[in-house]
Amino acid sequence: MDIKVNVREAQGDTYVVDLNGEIDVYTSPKVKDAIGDLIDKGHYNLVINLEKVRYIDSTGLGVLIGGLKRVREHGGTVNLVCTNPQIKKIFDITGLVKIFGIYDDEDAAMKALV
Amino acid sequence: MDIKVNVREAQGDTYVVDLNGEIDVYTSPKVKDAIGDLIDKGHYNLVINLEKVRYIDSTGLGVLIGGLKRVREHGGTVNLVCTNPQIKKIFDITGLVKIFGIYDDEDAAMKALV
Amino acid sequence: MVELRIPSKAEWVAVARLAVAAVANRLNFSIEDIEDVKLAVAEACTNCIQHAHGSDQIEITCETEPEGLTVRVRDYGRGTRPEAISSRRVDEPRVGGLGVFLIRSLMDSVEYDVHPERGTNLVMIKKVTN
Amino acid sequence: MVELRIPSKAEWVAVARLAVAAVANRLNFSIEDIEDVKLAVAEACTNCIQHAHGSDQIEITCETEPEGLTVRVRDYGRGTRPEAISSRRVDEPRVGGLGVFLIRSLMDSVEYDVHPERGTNLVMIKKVTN
Ligand SMILES: Nc1ncnc2c1ncn2[C@@H]1O[C@H](COP(=O)(O)OP(=O)(O)O)[C@@H](O)[C@H]1O
Ligand SMILES: Nc1ncnc2c1ncn2[C@@H]1O[C@H](COP(=O)(O)OP(=O)(O)O)[C@@H](O)[C@H]1O
Repeated sequence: MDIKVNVREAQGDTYVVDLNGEIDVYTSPKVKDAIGDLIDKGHYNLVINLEKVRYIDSTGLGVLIGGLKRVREHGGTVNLVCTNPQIKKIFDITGLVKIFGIYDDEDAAMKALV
Repeated sequence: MDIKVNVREAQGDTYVVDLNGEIDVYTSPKVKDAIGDLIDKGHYNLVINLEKVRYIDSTGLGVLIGGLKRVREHGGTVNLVCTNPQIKKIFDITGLVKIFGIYDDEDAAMKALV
Repeated sequence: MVELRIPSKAEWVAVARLAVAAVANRLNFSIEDIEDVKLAVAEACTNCIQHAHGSDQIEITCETEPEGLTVRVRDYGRGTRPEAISSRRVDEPRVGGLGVFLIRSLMDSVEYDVHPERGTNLVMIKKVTN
Repeated sequence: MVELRIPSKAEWVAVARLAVAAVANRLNFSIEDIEDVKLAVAEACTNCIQHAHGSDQIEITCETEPEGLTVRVRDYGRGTRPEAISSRRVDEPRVGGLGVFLIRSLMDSVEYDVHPERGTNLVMIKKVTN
Protein backbone atom coordinates (compact mmCIF):
# COMPACT_ATOMS: atom_id res chain seq x y z
CA MET A 1 0.00 0.00 0.00
CA ASP A 2 3.07 2.26 0.17
CA ILE A 3 5.95 3.16 -2.10
CA LYS A 4 9.66 3.29 -1.45
CA VAL A 5 11.67 5.59 -3.69
CA ASN A 6 15.43 5.37 -4.09
CA VAL A 7 17.46 7.58 -6.44
CA ARG A 8 20.99 6.67 -7.49
CA GLU A 9 23.52 7.99 -9.96
CA ALA A 10 24.59 5.62 -12.73
CA GLN A 11 27.22 5.91 -15.46
CA GLY A 12 27.32 9.03 -17.61
CA ASP A 13 24.87 11.64 -16.45
CA THR A 14 22.06 9.14 -16.04
CA TYR A 15 20.07 8.54 -12.88
CA VAL A 16 18.11 5.50 -11.81
CA VAL A 17 14.91 5.79 -9.77
CA ASP A 18 14.11 2.52 -7.97
CA LEU A 19 10.49 2.15 -6.99
CA ASN A 20 9.26 -0.55 -4.63
CA GLY A 21 5.62 -1.01 -3.70
CA GLU A 22 2.34 0.34 -5.04
CA ILE A 23 1.88 3.55 -7.02
CA ASP A 24 -1.58 5.00 -6.66
CA VAL A 25 -3.33 8.31 -6.02
CA TYR A 26 -1.97 8.33 -2.47
CA THR A 27 1.65 7.38 -3.12
CA SER A 28 2.30 8.92 -6.55
CA PRO A 29 3.10 12.44 -5.24
CA LYS A 30 6.21 10.94 -3.62
CA VAL A 31 7.29 9.52 -6.98
CA LYS A 32 6.48 12.78 -8.73
CA ASP A 33 8.63 14.72 -6.27
CA ALA A 34 11.61 12.40 -6.72
CA ILE A 35 11.48 12.64 -10.51
CA GLY A 36 10.80 16.38 -10.39
CA ASP A 37 13.84 16.92 -8.17
CA LEU A 38 16.12 15.15 -10.61
CA ILE A 39 14.82 17.18 -13.54
CA ASP A 40 15.07 20.43 -11.57
CA LYS A 41 18.74 19.61 -11.00
CA GLY A 42 19.28 19.23 -14.74
CA HIS A 43 19.24 15.46 -15.12
CA TYR A 44 17.32 14.60 -18.25
CA ASN A 45 18.27 10.96 -18.88
CA LEU A 46 16.47 8.71 -16.44
CA VAL A 47 15.83 5.04 -15.93
CA ILE A 48 12.82 4.29 -13.76
CA ASN A 49 13.00 0.77 -12.40
CA LEU A 50 9.52 -0.68 -11.84
CA GLU A 51 10.69 -4.26 -11.20
CA LYS A 52 9.50 -4.14 -7.60
CA VAL A 53 6.29 -2.27 -8.33
CA ARG A 54 3.33 -4.56 -7.76
CA TYR A 55 0.63 -2.09 -8.74
CA ILE A 56 0.29 1.12 -10.72
CA ASP A 57 -2.81 3.14 -11.53
CA SER A 58 -3.50 6.06 -13.85
CA THR A 59 -2.11 8.64 -11.44
CA GLY A 60 1.16 6.69 -11.43
CA LEU A 61 1.13 6.52 -15.23
CA GLY A 62 0.44 10.26 -15.24
CA VAL A 63 3.56 10.90 -13.18
CA LEU A 64 5.68 8.87 -15.61
CA ILE A 65 4.17 10.66 -18.61
CA GLY A 66 4.70 14.05 -16.93
CA GLY A 67 8.34 13.21 -16.30
CA LEU A 68 8.86 12.10 -19.88
CA LYS A 69 7.30 15.32 -21.21
CA ARG A 70 9.62 17.45 -19.11
CA VAL A 71 12.87 15.65 -19.99
CA ARG A 72 11.95 15.60 -23.69
CA GLU A 73 11.87 19.40 -23.66
CA HIS A 74 15.58 19.17 -22.86
CA GLY A 75 16.34 16.43 -25.36
CA GLY A 76 16.37 13.76 -22.65
CA THR A 77 14.41 10.58 -22.22
CA VAL A 78 12.91 8.22 -19.64
CA ASN A 79 13.34 4.47 -20.00
CA LEU A 80 11.43 2.01 -17.88
CA VAL A 81 12.38 -1.38 -16.47
CA CYS A 82 9.30 -3.54 -16.12
CA THR A 83 8.79 -7.30 -15.88
CA ASN A 84 5.45 -7.64 -14.04
CA PRO A 85 2.96 -8.98 -16.61
CA GLN A 86 -0.03 -7.11 -15.16
CA ILE A 87 1.81 -3.79 -15.31
CA LYS A 88 3.11 -4.52 -18.81
CA LYS A 89 -0.50 -5.16 -19.78
CA ILE A 90 -1.49 -1.71 -18.51
CA PHE A 91 1.23 -0.07 -20.64
CA ASP A 92 -0.03 -2.13 -23.55
CA ILE A 93 -3.74 -1.32 -23.15
CA THR A 94 -3.10 2.40 -22.76
CA GLY A 95 -0.75 2.53 -25.73
CA LEU A 96 2.06 3.80 -23.51
CA VAL A 97 4.34 1.07 -24.92
CA LYS A 98 4.64 3.30 -27.97
CA ILE A 99 5.79 6.28 -25.93
CA PHE A 100 8.13 4.73 -23.38
CA GLY A 101 11.11 2.50 -23.92
CA ILE A 102 10.25 -0.49 -21.74
CA TYR A 103 12.99 -3.00 -20.95
CA ASP A 104 13.30 -6.31 -19.12
CA ASP A 105 16.37 -5.32 -17.13
CA GLU A 106 18.25 -2.26 -16.06
CA ASP A 107 21.25 -2.93 -18.29
CA ALA A 108 19.13 -2.87 -21.41
CA ALA A 109 17.27 0.26 -20.26
CA MET A 110 20.61 1.93 -19.59
CA LYS A 111 22.21 0.98 -22.92
CA ALA A 112 19.17 2.27 -24.78
CA LEU A 113 19.59 5.70 -23.14
CA VAL A 114 23.04 6.37 -24.51
CA MET B 1 -7.74 -16.52 1.99
CA ASP B 2 -7.81 -20.21 1.18
CA ILE B 3 -6.16 -23.34 2.49
CA LYS B 4 -4.40 -26.17 0.69
CA VAL B 5 -4.33 -29.50 2.50
CA ASN B 6 -1.94 -32.32 1.59
CA VAL B 7 -1.76 -35.62 3.47
CA ARG B 8 1.25 -37.93 3.14
CA GLU B 9 2.44 -41.09 4.84
CA ALA B 10 5.75 -40.86 6.68
CA GLN B 11 7.87 -43.49 8.42
CA GLY B 12 6.22 -45.90 10.87
CA ASP B 13 2.50 -45.46 11.00
CA THR B 14 2.72 -41.67 11.17
CA TYR B 15 1.05 -39.28 8.77
CA VAL B 16 1.94 -35.70 7.94
CA VAL B 17 -0.72 -33.10 7.13
CA ASP B 18 0.76 -30.15 5.21
CA LEU B 19 -1.30 -26.99 5.41
CA ASN B 20 -0.66 -24.00 3.17
CA GLY B 21 -2.64 -20.78 3.44
CA GLU B 22 -5.05 -19.33 5.97
CA ILE B 23 -7.13 -21.31 8.47
CA ASP B 24 -10.29 -19.50 9.50
CA VAL B 25 -14.00 -20.11 9.99
CA TYR B 26 -14.41 -20.58 6.23
CA THR B 27 -11.46 -22.87 5.51
CA SER B 28 -11.17 -24.87 8.74
CA PRO B 29 -13.84 -27.47 7.81
CA LYS B 30 -11.50 -28.66 5.05
CA VAL B 31 -8.71 -29.14 7.61
CA LYS B 32 -11.09 -30.83 10.03
CA ASP B 33 -12.19 -33.29 7.34
CA ALA B 34 -8.62 -34.21 6.41
CA ILE B 35 -7.63 -34.86 10.01
CA GLY B 36 -10.92 -36.64 10.73
CA ASP B 37 -10.37 -38.95 7.73
CA LEU B 38 -6.95 -40.01 8.99
CA ILE B 39 -8.28 -40.75 12.46
CA ASP B 40 -11.27 -42.65 11.05
CA LYS B 41 -8.78 -44.85 9.20
CA GLY B 42 -6.99 -45.64 12.45
CA HIS B 43 -3.99 -43.30 12.20
CA TYR B 44 -3.37 -41.81 15.62
CA ASN B 45 0.13 -40.37 15.32
CA LEU B 46 0.07 -37.20 13.29
CA VAL B 47 2.37 -34.32 12.44
CA ILE B 48 0.55 -31.21 11.29
CA ASN B 49 2.90 -28.94 9.41
CA LEU B 50 1.91 -25.28 9.80
CA GLU B 51 5.11 -23.86 8.26
CA LYS B 52 3.19 -22.44 5.30
CA VAL B 53 0.22 -21.26 7.33
CA ARG B 54 0.13 -17.47 7.39
CA TYR B 55 -2.94 -17.09 9.58
CA ILE B 56 -4.95 -19.15 12.05
CA ASP B 57 -7.96 -18.18 14.15
CA SER B 58 -9.81 -19.85 17.00
CA THR B 59 -11.81 -22.12 14.70
CA GLY B 60 -8.51 -23.40 13.32
CA LEU B 61 -7.17 -23.88 16.84
CA GLY B 62 -10.42 -25.69 17.67
CA VAL B 63 -9.84 -28.14 14.81
CA LEU B 64 -6.33 -28.90 16.06
CA ILE B 65 -7.55 -29.36 19.64
CA GLY B 66 -10.40 -31.57 18.45
CA GLY B 67 -7.94 -33.76 16.53
CA LEU B 68 -5.64 -34.04 19.53
CA LYS B 69 -8.54 -35.09 21.77
CA ARG B 70 -9.56 -37.83 19.38
CA VAL B 71 -6.10 -39.36 18.88
CA ARG B 72 -5.37 -39.24 22.59
CA GLU B 73 -8.34 -41.52 23.19
CA HIS B 74 -6.35 -44.09 21.21
CA GLY B 75 -3.03 -43.38 22.85
CA GLY B 76 -1.84 -41.29 19.91
CA THR B 77 -0.63 -37.73 19.66
CA VAL B 78 -0.50 -34.69 17.36
CA ASN B 79 2.73 -32.74 16.98
CA LEU B 80 2.86 -29.40 15.22
CA VAL B 81 5.54 -27.79 13.07
CA CYS B 82 5.36 -24.03 13.41
CA THR B 83 7.88 -21.27 12.76
CA ASN B 84 5.70 -18.20 12.09
CA PRO B 85 6.18 -15.89 15.09
CA GLN B 86 2.61 -14.52 15.00
CA ILE B 87 1.14 -18.02 15.07
CA LYS B 88 3.56 -19.12 17.79
CA LYS B 89 2.35 -16.13 19.78
CA ILE B 90 -1.26 -17.31 19.46
CA PHE B 91 -0.31 -20.75 20.81
CA ASP B 92 1.50 -18.98 23.61
CA ILE B 93 -1.29 -16.57 24.58
CA THR B 94 -3.91 -19.30 24.59
CA GLY B 95 -1.77 -21.69 26.62
CA LEU B 96 -1.87 -24.25 23.82
CA VAL B 97 1.93 -24.52 23.96
CA LYS B 98 1.39 -26.64 27.05
CA ILE B 99 -0.92 -29.04 25.25
CA PHE B 100 0.73 -29.46 21.87
CA GLY B 101 4.27 -30.44 21.05
CA ILE B 102 5.38 -27.57 18.82
CA TYR B 103 8.58 -27.97 16.79
CA ASP B 104 10.67 -25.85 14.46
CA ASP B 105 10.97 -28.50 11.75
CA GLU B 106 9.34 -31.68 10.63
CA ASP B 107 12.24 -33.90 11.63
CA ALA B 108 12.01 -32.82 15.25
CA ALA B 109 8.21 -33.16 15.28
CA MET B 110 8.59 -36.67 13.80
CA LYS B 111 11.26 -37.81 16.24
CA ALA B 112 9.18 -36.61 19.17
CA LEU B 113 6.27 -38.79 18.04
CA VAL B 114 8.09 -42.09 18.26
CA MET C 1 -23.78 -8.09 -0.87
CA VAL C 2 -20.68 -6.49 0.60
CA GLU C 3 -20.85 -2.73 1.19
CA LEU C 4 -17.98 -0.41 1.93
CA ARG C 5 -17.93 3.29 2.65
CA ILE C 6 -14.66 5.24 2.69
CA PRO C 7 -13.88 8.91 3.12
CA SER C 8 -13.28 10.61 -0.23
CA LYS C 9 -9.53 10.86 0.37
CA ALA C 10 -6.54 9.41 -1.45
CA GLU C 11 -5.32 7.43 1.54
CA TRP C 12 -8.40 5.18 1.61
CA VAL C 13 -8.44 4.07 -2.02
CA ALA C 14 -6.11 1.17 -1.16
CA VAL C 15 -8.65 -0.09 1.39
CA ALA C 16 -11.33 -0.14 -1.30
CA ARG C 17 -9.24 -1.97 -3.85
CA LEU C 18 -8.00 -4.55 -1.33
CA ALA C 19 -11.50 -5.18 0.02
CA VAL C 20 -12.96 -5.62 -3.47
CA ALA C 21 -10.03 -7.88 -4.42
CA ALA C 22 -10.84 -10.01 -1.36
CA VAL C 23 -14.47 -10.24 -2.49
CA ALA C 24 -13.39 -11.15 -6.04
CA ASN C 25 -11.14 -13.84 -4.59
CA ARG C 26 -14.26 -15.77 -3.55
CA LEU C 27 -15.30 -16.13 -7.17
CA ASN C 28 -13.61 -18.29 -9.74
CA PHE C 29 -11.47 -15.48 -11.12
CA SER C 30 -7.90 -15.74 -12.36
CA ILE C 31 -5.28 -13.62 -10.62
CA GLU C 32 -5.21 -11.39 -13.70
CA ASP C 33 -8.98 -10.84 -13.51
CA ILE C 34 -8.68 -9.89 -9.85
CA GLU C 35 -5.95 -7.39 -10.71
CA ASP C 36 -8.23 -5.91 -13.38
CA VAL C 37 -11.05 -5.46 -10.87
CA LYS C 38 -8.67 -3.91 -8.34
CA LEU C 39 -7.45 -1.32 -10.82
CA ALA C 40 -10.94 -0.49 -12.10
CA VAL C 41 -12.19 0.09 -8.55
CA ALA C 42 -9.18 2.25 -7.74
CA GLU C 43 -9.68 4.35 -10.89
CA ALA C 44 -13.35 4.85 -10.04
CA CYS C 45 -12.52 5.92 -6.46
CA THR C 46 -9.72 8.20 -7.66
CA ASN C 47 -12.18 9.96 -9.96
CA CYS C 48 -14.64 10.46 -7.10
CA ILE C 49 -11.86 12.04 -5.08
CA GLN C 50 -10.51 14.21 -7.87
CA HIS C 51 -13.70 15.27 -9.63
CA ALA C 52 -16.77 14.81 -7.42
CA HIS C 53 -16.47 18.04 -5.46
CA GLY C 54 -18.63 18.34 -2.40
CA SER C 55 -18.81 14.62 -1.72
CA ASP C 56 -17.05 13.47 1.40
CA GLN C 57 -17.71 9.76 1.03
CA ILE C 58 -17.50 7.04 -1.56
CA GLU C 59 -19.83 4.05 -1.47
CA ILE C 60 -18.66 0.78 -2.96
CA THR C 61 -20.93 -2.24 -3.17
CA CYS C 62 -20.14 -5.70 -4.48
CA GLU C 63 -22.62 -8.29 -5.60
CA THR C 64 -21.33 -11.75 -6.35
CA GLU C 65 -22.87 -14.38 -8.55
CA PRO C 66 -21.22 -17.49 -9.93
CA GLU C 67 -21.09 -15.78 -13.34
CA GLY C 68 -19.41 -12.63 -12.17
CA LEU C 69 -18.94 -9.67 -9.88
CA THR C 70 -20.90 -6.43 -10.03
CA VAL C 71 -19.21 -3.46 -8.39
CA ARG C 72 -20.99 -0.16 -7.87
CA VAL C 73 -18.99 2.95 -7.02
CA ARG C 74 -20.91 6.08 -6.21
CA ASP C 75 -20.35 9.54 -4.87
CA TYR C 76 -22.71 12.37 -3.97
CA GLY C 77 -20.61 15.21 -5.32
CA ARG C 78 -21.02 17.56 -8.20
CA GLY C 79 -21.16 15.33 -11.26
CA THR C 80 -19.99 15.95 -14.77
CA ARG C 81 -21.49 16.06 -18.25
CA PRO C 82 -21.92 12.60 -19.76
CA GLU C 83 -19.58 13.56 -22.62
CA ALA C 84 -16.77 13.96 -20.12
CA ILE C 85 -16.90 10.26 -19.37
CA SER C 86 -15.24 9.36 -22.60
CA SER C 87 -12.06 7.45 -23.02
CA ARG C 88 -8.99 7.66 -25.15
CA ARG C 89 -5.77 5.89 -25.89
CA VAL C 90 -2.49 7.73 -25.60
CA ASP C 91 -0.86 8.81 -28.83
CA GLU C 92 1.19 11.63 -27.44
CA PRO C 93 2.39 12.06 -23.89
CA ARG C 94 -0.47 13.81 -22.13
CA VAL C 95 -1.06 13.63 -18.41
CA GLY C 96 -4.51 12.49 -17.32
CA GLY C 97 -7.56 11.09 -19.03
CA LEU C 98 -6.65 7.43 -18.62
CA GLY C 99 -8.92 6.42 -15.72
CA VAL C 100 -12.22 5.97 -17.53
CA PHE C 101 -10.41 4.39 -20.44
CA LEU C 102 -8.86 1.78 -18.14
CA ILE C 103 -12.19 1.07 -16.44
CA ARG C 104 -13.83 0.46 -19.81
CA SER C 105 -10.94 -1.70 -20.97
CA LEU C 106 -10.66 -3.88 -17.89
CA MET C 107 -14.31 -4.54 -17.08
CA ASP C 108 -16.86 -6.40 -19.20
CA SER C 109 -19.71 -3.95 -18.70
CA VAL C 110 -19.49 -0.33 -17.58
CA GLU C 111 -22.45 1.98 -17.03
CA TYR C 112 -22.14 5.53 -15.82
CA ASP C 113 -25.12 7.31 -14.39
CA VAL C 114 -23.92 10.90 -14.29
CA HIS C 115 -25.94 13.59 -12.58
CA PRO C 116 -24.80 17.19 -12.06
CA GLU C 117 -26.20 17.44 -8.50
CA ARG C 118 -26.80 13.91 -7.26
CA GLY C 119 -23.33 12.72 -8.15
CA THR C 120 -22.01 9.85 -10.19
CA ASN C 121 -23.07 6.23 -10.02
CA LEU C 122 -20.85 3.73 -11.80
CA VAL C 123 -21.91 0.11 -12.22
CA MET C 124 -19.34 -2.27 -13.63
CA ILE C 125 -19.32 -6.01 -14.14
CA LYS C 126 -16.48 -8.48 -14.46
CA LYS C 127 -17.50 -11.88 -15.78
CA VAL C 128 -15.96 -15.14 -14.72
CA THR C 129 -14.57 -16.61 -17.93
CA ASN C 130 -13.62 -20.21 -17.21
CA MET D 1 -14.44 6.60 9.23
CA VAL D 2 -14.42 3.45 7.11
CA GLU D 3 -17.59 1.34 7.21
CA LEU D 4 -18.02 -2.18 5.95
CA ARG D 5 -21.04 -4.42 5.85
CA ILE D 6 -20.74 -8.12 5.07
CA PRO D 7 -23.28 -10.95 5.00
CA SER D 8 -23.15 -12.99 8.19
CA LYS D 9 -21.46 -15.91 6.46
CA ALA D 10 -18.10 -17.60 6.97
CA GLU D 11 -16.87 -16.83 3.46
CA TRP D 12 -16.87 -13.06 4.04
CA VAL D 13 -14.86 -12.91 7.25
CA ALA D 14 -11.64 -12.76 5.23
CA VAL D 15 -12.91 -9.61 3.48
CA ALA D 16 -13.48 -7.96 6.86
CA ARG D 17 -10.08 -8.84 8.25
CA LEU D 18 -8.24 -7.78 5.09
CA ALA D 19 -10.14 -4.49 4.87
CA VAL D 20 -9.47 -3.65 8.52
CA ALA D 21 -5.81 -4.64 8.09
CA ALA D 22 -5.61 -2.21 5.17
CA VAL D 23 -7.08 0.54 7.36
CA ALA D 24 -4.63 -0.30 10.18
CA ASN D 25 -1.80 -0.10 7.66
CA ARG D 26 -2.40 3.65 7.40
CA LEU D 27 -1.52 4.11 11.07
CA ASN D 28 1.92 3.74 12.57
CA PHE D 29 1.39 0.11 13.62
CA SER D 30 3.97 -2.66 13.57
CA ILE D 31 3.25 -5.72 11.44
CA GLU D 32 2.56 -7.65 14.63
CA ASP D 33 -0.01 -5.08 15.76
CA ILE D 34 -1.76 -5.31 12.41
CA GLU D 35 -1.90 -9.10 12.72
CA ASP D 36 -3.43 -8.69 16.19
CA VAL D 37 -6.16 -6.41 14.83
CA LYS D 38 -6.83 -8.80 11.95
CA LEU D 39 -7.33 -11.74 14.28
CA ALA D 40 -9.49 -9.79 16.74
CA VAL D 41 -11.80 -8.62 13.93
CA ALA D 42 -12.03 -12.14 12.54
CA GLU D 43 -12.91 -13.56 15.96
CA ALA D 44 -15.60 -10.94 16.44
CA CYS D 45 -17.12 -11.66 13.03
CA THR D 46 -16.93 -15.42 13.59
CA ASN D 47 -18.90 -14.99 16.81
CA CYS D 48 -21.57 -12.95 15.03
CA ILE D 49 -21.89 -15.75 12.48
CA GLN D 50 -21.91 -18.59 15.00
CA HIS D 51 -23.91 -17.09 17.85
CA ALA D 52 -25.99 -14.09 16.70
CA HIS D 53 -28.90 -16.03 15.31
CA GLY D 54 -31.34 -14.09 13.18
CA SER D 55 -28.79 -11.52 12.03
CA ASP D 56 -27.95 -11.65 8.36
CA GLN D 57 -25.37 -8.88 8.32
CA ILE D 58 -22.32 -7.76 10.24
CA GLU D 59 -21.36 -4.09 10.43
CA ILE D 60 -17.71 -3.20 10.92
CA THR D 61 -16.58 0.39 11.36
CA CYS D 62 -13.06 1.73 11.78
CA GLU D 63 -12.10 5.07 13.23
CA THR D 64 -8.49 6.10 12.95
CA GLU D 65 -6.61 8.57 15.08
CA PRO D 66 -2.86 9.01 15.34
CA GLU D 67 -3.00 7.31 18.76
CA GLY D 68 -4.85 4.24 17.61
CA LEU D 69 -7.60 2.41 15.81
CA THR D 70 -11.14 1.87 17.09
CA VAL D 71 -13.01 -1.01 15.49
CA ARG D 72 -16.69 -1.62 16.12
CA VAL D 73 -18.26 -4.94 15.16
CA ARG D 74 -21.97 -5.29 15.52
CA ASP D 75 -24.76 -7.66 14.65
CA TYR D 76 -28.51 -7.47 15.03
CA GLY D 77 -29.11 -11.05 16.07
CA ARG D 78 -30.20 -12.67 19.25
CA GLY D 79 -27.58 -11.66 21.81
CA THR D 80 -26.25 -13.51 24.78
CA ARG D 81 -26.04 -12.98 28.53
CA PRO D 82 -23.13 -10.74 29.52
CA GLU D 83 -21.65 -13.60 31.59
CA ALA D 84 -21.20 -15.63 28.41
CA ILE D 85 -18.68 -13.09 27.16
CA SER D 86 -16.03 -14.30 29.51
CA SER D 87 -12.67 -15.63 28.55
CA ARG D 88 -10.46 -18.48 29.58
CA ARG D 89 -7.08 -19.97 28.95
CA VAL D 90 -6.77 -23.55 27.87
CA ASP D 91 -5.64 -26.02 30.51
CA GLU D 92 -7.13 -29.12 29.02
CA PRO D 93 -7.92 -29.71 25.36
CA ARG D 94 -11.42 -28.35 24.95
CA VAL D 95 -12.82 -27.15 21.62
CA GLY D 96 -14.20 -23.64 21.59
CA GLY D 97 -14.22 -20.73 23.97
CA LEU D 98 -11.08 -19.05 22.68
CA GLY D 99 -12.52 -16.24 20.56
CA VAL D 100 -13.40 -13.70 23.24
CA PHE D 101 -10.23 -14.57 25.12
CA LEU D 102 -8.13 -13.77 22.05
CA ILE D 103 -9.98 -10.50 21.43
CA ARG D 104 -9.32 -9.41 25.02
CA SER D 105 -5.67 -10.47 24.82
CA LEU D 106 -4.86 -8.83 21.50
CA MET D 107 -6.65 -5.48 21.84
CA ASP D 108 -5.95 -2.70 24.33
CA SER D 109 -9.57 -1.96 25.18
CA VAL D 110 -12.57 -4.22 24.64
CA GLU D 111 -16.17 -3.32 25.45
CA TYR D 112 -19.12 -5.56 24.79
CA ASP D 113 -22.59 -4.15 24.71
CA VAL D 114 -24.70 -7.28 24.80
CA HIS D 115 -28.44 -7.14 24.29
CA PRO D 116 -30.75 -10.18 24.01
CA GLU D 117 -32.86 -8.67 21.20
CA ARG D 118 -30.89 -5.82 19.67
CA GLY D 119 -27.77 -7.89 19.20
CA THR D 120 -24.17 -7.44 20.20
CA ASN D 121 -22.04 -4.34 19.79
CA LEU D 122 -18.31 -4.77 20.34
CA VAL D 123 -16.00 -1.78 20.50
CA MET D 124 -12.29 -2.49 20.60
CA ILE D 125 -9.24 -0.27 20.48
CA LYS D 126 -5.68 -0.96 19.45
CA LYS D 127 -3.21 1.74 20.47
CA VAL D 128 -0.19 2.76 18.47
CA THR D 129 2.75 2.10 20.78
CA ASN D 130 5.81 3.73 19.22
N1 LIG E 1 -17.03 10.44 -10.08
C1 LIG E 1 -16.91 11.48 -10.97
N2 LIG E 1 -17.45 12.69 -10.70
C2 LIG E 1 -17.32 13.71 -11.56
N3 LIG E 1 -16.69 13.61 -12.75
C3 LIG E 1 -16.15 12.44 -13.10
C4 LIG E 1 -16.22 11.30 -12.23
N4 LIG E 1 -15.59 10.27 -12.84
C5 LIG E 1 -15.13 10.73 -14.01
N5 LIG E 1 -15.46 12.04 -14.19
C6 LIG E 1 -15.16 12.89 -15.37
O1 LIG E 1 -14.56 12.07 -16.39
C7 LIG E 1 -13.34 12.66 -16.83
C8 LIG E 1 -12.37 11.57 -17.31
O2 LIG E 1 -11.82 10.87 -16.20
P1 LIG E 1 -10.48 10.05 -16.35
O3 LIG E 1 -10.53 9.26 -17.61
O4 LIG E 1 -10.27 9.27 -15.11
O5 LIG E 1 -9.33 11.12 -16.52
P2 LIG E 1 -8.85 12.27 -15.51
O6 LIG E 1 -9.34 11.90 -14.15
O7 LIG E 1 -7.36 12.24 -15.60
O8 LIG E 1 -9.44 13.53 -16.04
C9 LIG E 1 -12.85 13.48 -15.67
O9 LIG E 1 -11.99 14.51 -16.07
C10 LIG E 1 -14.17 13.99 -15.08
O10 LIG E 1 -14.61 15.14 -15.77
N1 LIG F 1 -21.91 -11.63 18.59
C1 LIG F 1 -22.35 -12.48 19.56
N2 LIG F 1 -23.65 -12.79 19.65
C2 LIG F 1 -24.11 -13.67 20.59
N3 LIG F 1 -23.29 -14.28 21.49
C3 LIG F 1 -21.97 -14.03 21.44
C4 LIG F 1 -21.42 -13.12 20.47
N4 LIG F 1 -20.09 -13.07 20.68
C5 LIG F 1 -19.81 -13.88 21.69
N5 LIG F 1 -20.93 -14.48 22.17
C6 LIG F 1 -21.02 -15.44 23.31
O1 LIG F 1 -19.75 -15.55 23.91
C7 LIG F 1 -19.36 -16.91 24.04
C8 LIG F 1 -17.87 -17.06 24.01
O2 LIG F 1 -17.38 -16.85 22.68
P1 LIG F 1 -15.95 -17.39 22.25
O3 LIG F 1 -14.97 -17.07 23.31
O4 LIG F 1 -15.64 -16.88 20.90
O5 LIG F 1 -16.07 -18.99 22.21
P2 LIG F 1 -17.02 -19.88 21.29
O6 LIG F 1 -17.45 -19.06 20.12
O7 LIG F 1 -16.14 -21.02 20.88
O8 LIG F 1 -18.15 -20.31 22.18
C9 LIG F 1 -20.10 -17.62 22.93
O9 LIG F 1 -20.29 -18.99 23.20
C10 LIG F 1 -21.42 -16.84 22.88
O10 LIG F 1 -22.34 -17.32 23.85
